[in-house]
Amino acid sequence: MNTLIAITGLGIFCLLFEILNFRKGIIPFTILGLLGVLALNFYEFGSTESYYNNMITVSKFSTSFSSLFIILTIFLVALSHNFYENHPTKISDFVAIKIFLLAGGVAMVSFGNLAMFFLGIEILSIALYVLAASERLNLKSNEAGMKYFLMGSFASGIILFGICLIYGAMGSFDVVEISEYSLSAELPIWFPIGMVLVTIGMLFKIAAVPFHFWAPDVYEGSPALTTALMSTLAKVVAIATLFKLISSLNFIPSLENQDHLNTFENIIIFISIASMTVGNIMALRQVNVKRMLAFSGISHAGFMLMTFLTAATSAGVLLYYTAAYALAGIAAFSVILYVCKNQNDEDITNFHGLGKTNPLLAAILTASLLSMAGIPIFSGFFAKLFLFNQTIQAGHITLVIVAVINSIISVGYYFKLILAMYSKEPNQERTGKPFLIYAVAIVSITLNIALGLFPSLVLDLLN
Amino acid sequence: MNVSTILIILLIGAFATYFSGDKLASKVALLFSLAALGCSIVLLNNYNAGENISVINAWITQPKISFALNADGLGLAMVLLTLALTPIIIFSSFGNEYKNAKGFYGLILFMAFAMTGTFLAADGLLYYIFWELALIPIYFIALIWGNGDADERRKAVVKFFIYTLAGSLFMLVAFIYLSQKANGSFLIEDLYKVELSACEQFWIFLAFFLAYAIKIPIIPFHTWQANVYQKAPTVGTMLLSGIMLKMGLYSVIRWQLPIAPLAAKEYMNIFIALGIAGVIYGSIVALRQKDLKKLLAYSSLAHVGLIAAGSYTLTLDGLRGAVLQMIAHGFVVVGLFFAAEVIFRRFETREIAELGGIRTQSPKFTSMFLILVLASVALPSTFNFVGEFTVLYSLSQINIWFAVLGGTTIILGAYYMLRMFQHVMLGQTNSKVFADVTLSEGISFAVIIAVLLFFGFYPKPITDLITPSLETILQVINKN
Amino acid sequence: MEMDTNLALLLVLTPFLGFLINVFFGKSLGKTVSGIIGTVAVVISFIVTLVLFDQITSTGKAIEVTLFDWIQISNLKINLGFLLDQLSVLWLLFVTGIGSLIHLYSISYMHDDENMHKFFSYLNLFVFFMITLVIGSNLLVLFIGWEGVGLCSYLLIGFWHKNQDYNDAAKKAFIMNRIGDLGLLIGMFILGYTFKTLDYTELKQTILTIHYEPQIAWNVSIAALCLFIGACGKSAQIPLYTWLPDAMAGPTPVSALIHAATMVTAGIFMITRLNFVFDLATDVQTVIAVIGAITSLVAATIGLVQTDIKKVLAYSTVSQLGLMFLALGFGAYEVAVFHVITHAFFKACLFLGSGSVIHGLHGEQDMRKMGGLRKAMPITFWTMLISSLAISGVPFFSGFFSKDEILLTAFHHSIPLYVVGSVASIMTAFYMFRLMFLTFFKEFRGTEEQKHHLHESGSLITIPLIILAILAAFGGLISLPGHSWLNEYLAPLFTKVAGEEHHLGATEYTLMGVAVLGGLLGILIAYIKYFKQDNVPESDENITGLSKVLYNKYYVDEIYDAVFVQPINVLSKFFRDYIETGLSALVFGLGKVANEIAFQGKRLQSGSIGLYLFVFVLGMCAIISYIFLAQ
Amino acid sequence: MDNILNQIGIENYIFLSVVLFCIGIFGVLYRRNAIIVFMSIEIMLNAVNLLFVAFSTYHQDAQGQVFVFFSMAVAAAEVAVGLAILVSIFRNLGSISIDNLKNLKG
Repeated sequence: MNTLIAITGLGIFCLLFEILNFRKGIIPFTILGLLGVLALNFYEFGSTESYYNNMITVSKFSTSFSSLFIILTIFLVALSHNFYENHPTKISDFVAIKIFLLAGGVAMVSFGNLAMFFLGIEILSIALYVLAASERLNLKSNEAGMKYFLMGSFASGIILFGICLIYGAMGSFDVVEISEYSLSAELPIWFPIGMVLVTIGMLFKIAAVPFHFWAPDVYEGSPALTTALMSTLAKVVAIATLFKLISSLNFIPSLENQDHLNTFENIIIFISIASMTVGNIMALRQVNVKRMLAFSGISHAGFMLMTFLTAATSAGVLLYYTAAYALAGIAAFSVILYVCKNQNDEDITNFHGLGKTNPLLAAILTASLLSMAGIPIFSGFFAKLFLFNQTIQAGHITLVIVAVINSIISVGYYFKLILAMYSKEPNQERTGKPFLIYAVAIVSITLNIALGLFPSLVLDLLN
Repeated sequence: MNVSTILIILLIGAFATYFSGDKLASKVALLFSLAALGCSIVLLNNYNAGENISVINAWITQPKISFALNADGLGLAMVLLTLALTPIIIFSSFGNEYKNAKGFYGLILFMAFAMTGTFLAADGLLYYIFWELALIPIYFIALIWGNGDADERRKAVVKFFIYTLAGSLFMLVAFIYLSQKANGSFLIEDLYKVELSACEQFWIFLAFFLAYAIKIPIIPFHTWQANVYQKAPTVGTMLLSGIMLKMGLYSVIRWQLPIAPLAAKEYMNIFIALGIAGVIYGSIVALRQKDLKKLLAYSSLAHVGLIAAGSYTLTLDGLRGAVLQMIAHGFVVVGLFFAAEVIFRRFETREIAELGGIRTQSPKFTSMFLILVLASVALPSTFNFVGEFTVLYSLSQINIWFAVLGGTTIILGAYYMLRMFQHVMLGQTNSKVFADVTLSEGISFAVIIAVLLFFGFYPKPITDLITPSLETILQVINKN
Repeated sequence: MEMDTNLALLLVLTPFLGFLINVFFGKSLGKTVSGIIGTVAVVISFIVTLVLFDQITSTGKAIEVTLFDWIQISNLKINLGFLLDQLSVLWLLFVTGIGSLIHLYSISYMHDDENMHKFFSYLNLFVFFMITLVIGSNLLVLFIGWEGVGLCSYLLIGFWHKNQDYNDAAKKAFIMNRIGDLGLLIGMFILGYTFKTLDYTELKQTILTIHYEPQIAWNVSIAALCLFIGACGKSAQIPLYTWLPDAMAGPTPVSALIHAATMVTAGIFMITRLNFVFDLATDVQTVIAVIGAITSLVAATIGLVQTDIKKVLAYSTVSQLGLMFLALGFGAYEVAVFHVITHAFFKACLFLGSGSVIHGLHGEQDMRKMGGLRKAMPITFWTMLISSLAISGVPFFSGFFSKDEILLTAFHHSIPLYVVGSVASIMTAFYMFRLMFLTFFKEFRGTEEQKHHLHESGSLITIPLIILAILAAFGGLISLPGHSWLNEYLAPLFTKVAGEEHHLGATEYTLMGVAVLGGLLGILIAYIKYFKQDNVPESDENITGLSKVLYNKYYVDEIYDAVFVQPINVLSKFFRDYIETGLSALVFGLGKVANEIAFQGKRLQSGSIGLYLFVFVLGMCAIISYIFLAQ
Repeated sequence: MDNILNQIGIENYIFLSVVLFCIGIFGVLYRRNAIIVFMSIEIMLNAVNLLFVAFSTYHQDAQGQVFVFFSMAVAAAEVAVGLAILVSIFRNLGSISIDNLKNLKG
């Protein structure tokens, strides 16, 4: 709870700084502030209490996920320093928006009441609309913003309708109450319908097939930093929230009473298979790196969905997977930001010969790609391992085999980038070694590998 | 002191090499590889003295994954092979100039690290991790320092990587499935204990087989081999053919057979037949190769086919012969590829048609090359004969026709190797000048040849080293 | 015991030492020195052999030496050891003995060759392996030697390695031997898992004591057959004989030592060594006899028309070996051994003689360009004449006794084979004297320039000739009909009563007479054809009819090439160009398919919001209807 | 109050709002003018609001009505952002038809 308040406060401070004309200090201050918030969050860890008659409930789940969000935001803020250095007037707004977005995210994972949940989503989404369209004069950015906005608000409508039906069925927005009712014998049909609608809305947010179409376009159009934010923070928030929603509202058990469970499980299985397959195959032919990562993100969403099949036990796995994925993503994007700083697009040709000009960055990007591809010692591998382990325990071996085949396909496009970096001649000289970018890249990939070496650290948080 | 020391030395060595800069890199690498070799020999003594040099530490609690390195005779033999070949390989590369040498030699040591780990790992997942790790350095070595047309190379290397990865991922699934059965443990002894139904065993055996058949390679999964061997720098080819193939063969003995014995027994004949088909097919394809390295690639396809057939016999002789042959083949193939490299250094070509008439110019090189050729066709009194004889003998016990068909390697092998030798070395004096071997080249050859001849007459040390562990594995196989 | 070990090691290692010295220091030592070193090395082992021979004859006990375990196989242990008994020592005697002579001969013969030190190192290596082959205490040690001599013959046939034809000949020899070796290996395997040992003495024990099920008997026959295939490879029997004539590409001393006197007899040695095995496989023995007879006849017929002096000798060698196998086939091992020895004497002498001739003519080998050398090189002439008489079976020369023994044995077992053998030996007499007349009588048919240089070879060449000629003349004494020293000496080797002594009765004498007459007949024909009418064989193009077929060796090489070699090459090309590319295309194909799908998918991602939302709604409806309406 | 509900029956409210919602959806799907698409979305949201109110009366519970305020506020904010984006698009493109937004594809 305090975390949430602190974050919001921080956001307001950012705006104030602008007014006080104290731009220089914004980034360092925010980073420090966020570190403070992180500490606060750790302090809250383990305590499970609820505030404002259950508007917000703090639990292990929420705190651990929020700390992940905060860490990601720290990285993103750090990156924004030299991303916005061309138009410094906006920097406070963008940083502030990111902070508020974080607030929305934290609200989403720690909601105790569907109203809070809805508000969280909206805060997040609106912030994202703004960020997506933030390059006013760039048509691509506008188009991205527009697309995201239209489809996003459409999805919000669906979610809202779902919430409404749930309310209608239960007569309450309170998660605890709903979960209690939901176990009672006969439920109005509206409840499951509502749940399904909300789920669909969230599936849109995490860009799962067939609700994924917006992702590639928006990722490609929006400014690189925003893309980074979407593909790491936003995605993680959405998947975590959906997970919490489904598990905390006892949705699956409630369906069980009306023997709809298998059908719902089948839906999840189908969607996850579809997402990973479509994502991976579509990524094969992409030349724009951001677009490629968008599709890879879709496929990862498919992987993450596999945790829903064992919702009771797999919170830790989900946390681990998201952390691994997001950290790799941050590392990758920091390199992309560096490479494509002054390019008008993120075409793969920009990466030619990076291995010769900036061996370190090339190594980091390679590492993050290997992590996403699930090659050992990078945490991506362990994430997949634990995921498969869980899923096989639940007895979905065919799903795992499909997933395996998919991760083979994925190697195909991840290595396209690696090949470009190492086996092509550099077509431009790259100057300057922006400290923050290097720092972020190194730290995030180090964290990634550290997670790989000591998985238990994260894995056992939620068990 | 336990086996993890070797790994630490190699890992440190990899980084030290990288940071020592291009000038020193090769020397440092050689130094560390020798250090590792020395360390392993010391450990071998301790092991023979009955000291326990294995390691087991808990690593991940849920699922139970432990950092377990088990050094038994078999593992140590393979480790020794690796660590004996690595210095030779590094030393043999002194004749070449590599750009960005620090990365090159660093990767070599890292690969040695990974492969050593694979041979030592006693935990399914640790083993898998090392297995995959070994793939990355060779990928970059072949990609960056390889030769030939860049696009061709890219295609070949990526195919190789994805292909092998594809195989091993199914192995991963199999491991996870097994660990479920072994209530969450990946430790090898727990996996050995798992009771599986015939059907489960069949699928798990198949999953393993896919991984190993691609790595070894057994036909028809060998298509990556020849191209990668040709495109990779000779050092990479040596690492691949000398050691990495052996990872697959070793794994068959260590993991596949004991874990799925019923399936192994049930389908024995099929897999032996596959191996032998590889022998004949490889030999025949080798006959008409234009490129020296490709020819050697196919020859090694034939040899490993025989080794694989030997290990699938599930007899002590078969396994023992397979291991002996692995070691022998490791040395001889490294020697042969080095010979190819020596020729390439002087003539800038590996096209057999463009060679010939070298013998008159360089008697020393010719003699060494000839000895290696003869070793590879398993002339008695070379190490390879010991291995090949044992394997063929074990095959003859399963079914005499296996021995007859597998034995054709004696004839076909002689055919293509001598044909190659004739066209590469003999004939009218070559117009181009061929300087005889330099000292450093000579040393590499001499070491390899010495090993081959010594163990050719006195294989007892190795046999005594590996036999006990092979017997224990056989007990596991025949437990039910 | 210790003493024996040292002796054995000395025996084996001296030639090896000579080899090493010549390999590493030969060039610097200079030709003569390296030659002397090579020769001395062999002479030493010859002396050692004499010592051992004396020991054996006095004690009559075999000497067994075990060095160490070599290969461990679960149910049979193979150690590196030596067995010095009557047979091996006897073999050693002529291997090292003739070996020394030929080394001596080579010092002069090879003196003009730049790589003389290599030549001697190879020769020494050969002797080393040959000794190993002979004194090995089990089949696998024999196999070391067996393949080792093969290797040396490869090296020596291809000694003049600039000429790819010679290299081809060498390769051919090695590979054909390898085919035999595979047979030998398989034979070993079968023996191994039937009797759990490969050691001669143990094997003999087991076989004599073991109780026979049909299975074992069957195994033994198969094993015997496989071993015989091995023997065919080494001893150039049908169908694996074609490498021997080509092997004449090597320097003449090599032909004399390896391809006449010693290596090619390894097959006979092995079979004699394992007589107890072959005695159990009577049907295989029949096969051996038949093959031997056919080989001797075929080779002899080919020999009739050859014009290259060494080729003639080569085919005569093949045919003589055939006769030996004929004897082996009848289980008359001692007879075969006897012929091996005498044959070693006179054939070595003949080869060396021809070598001397070729030397005198600066490398001319075609008999049509020779003639009248009698005056120019008398010693060569006389020695070769003696040997020819010996090989033609003229009474009281060594060949007479040994060949006669064989024919007698054949007569006692099967008349047809006896006839074949006799015909072969008549032909032998004919072509040998054809060779003599063409080479040494009438006028010289070579160039003036050659005629000018004609001269007798140096003493280093003639001395060995003389010695060998003497042996060729009187070698027969070791096994005279009636009381044969050889048979008594070899008796302990054989399980059954050493070849039933032919009590010399009327039949025997008539047979002898027939044989002698046959020999003389052959000589007579040659005399009429090439002395009285002094025909000279036509030049290659206008050879016609049967003789053309013979001249081209029944086109066997061509047939083999068409039936075995070409198909394999075609297959190889096919695999390389189609199967390989096909397989890799298959693998790449998967990737291509995925790419194609991706390409289609990109079309779907058209960028129109309407479409996206449409799919969105569609998906939503699908899900809802699936969950709630599908019931 | 409740007798009205009783007379009409909650189902009818639900049907009504579902119908409205679908109208909204179809509007979003078929209209090409961005402004009208916005309006259709608004229709969807308001349909939901209607239903909220109906439910809250049905349950005799104020939460629903409170929620409506939330959603209205949010919707307003959303539309504000949307219009802003639309304006900048109009500046760059000179049209507000969403059919022109097809540069990002593939």
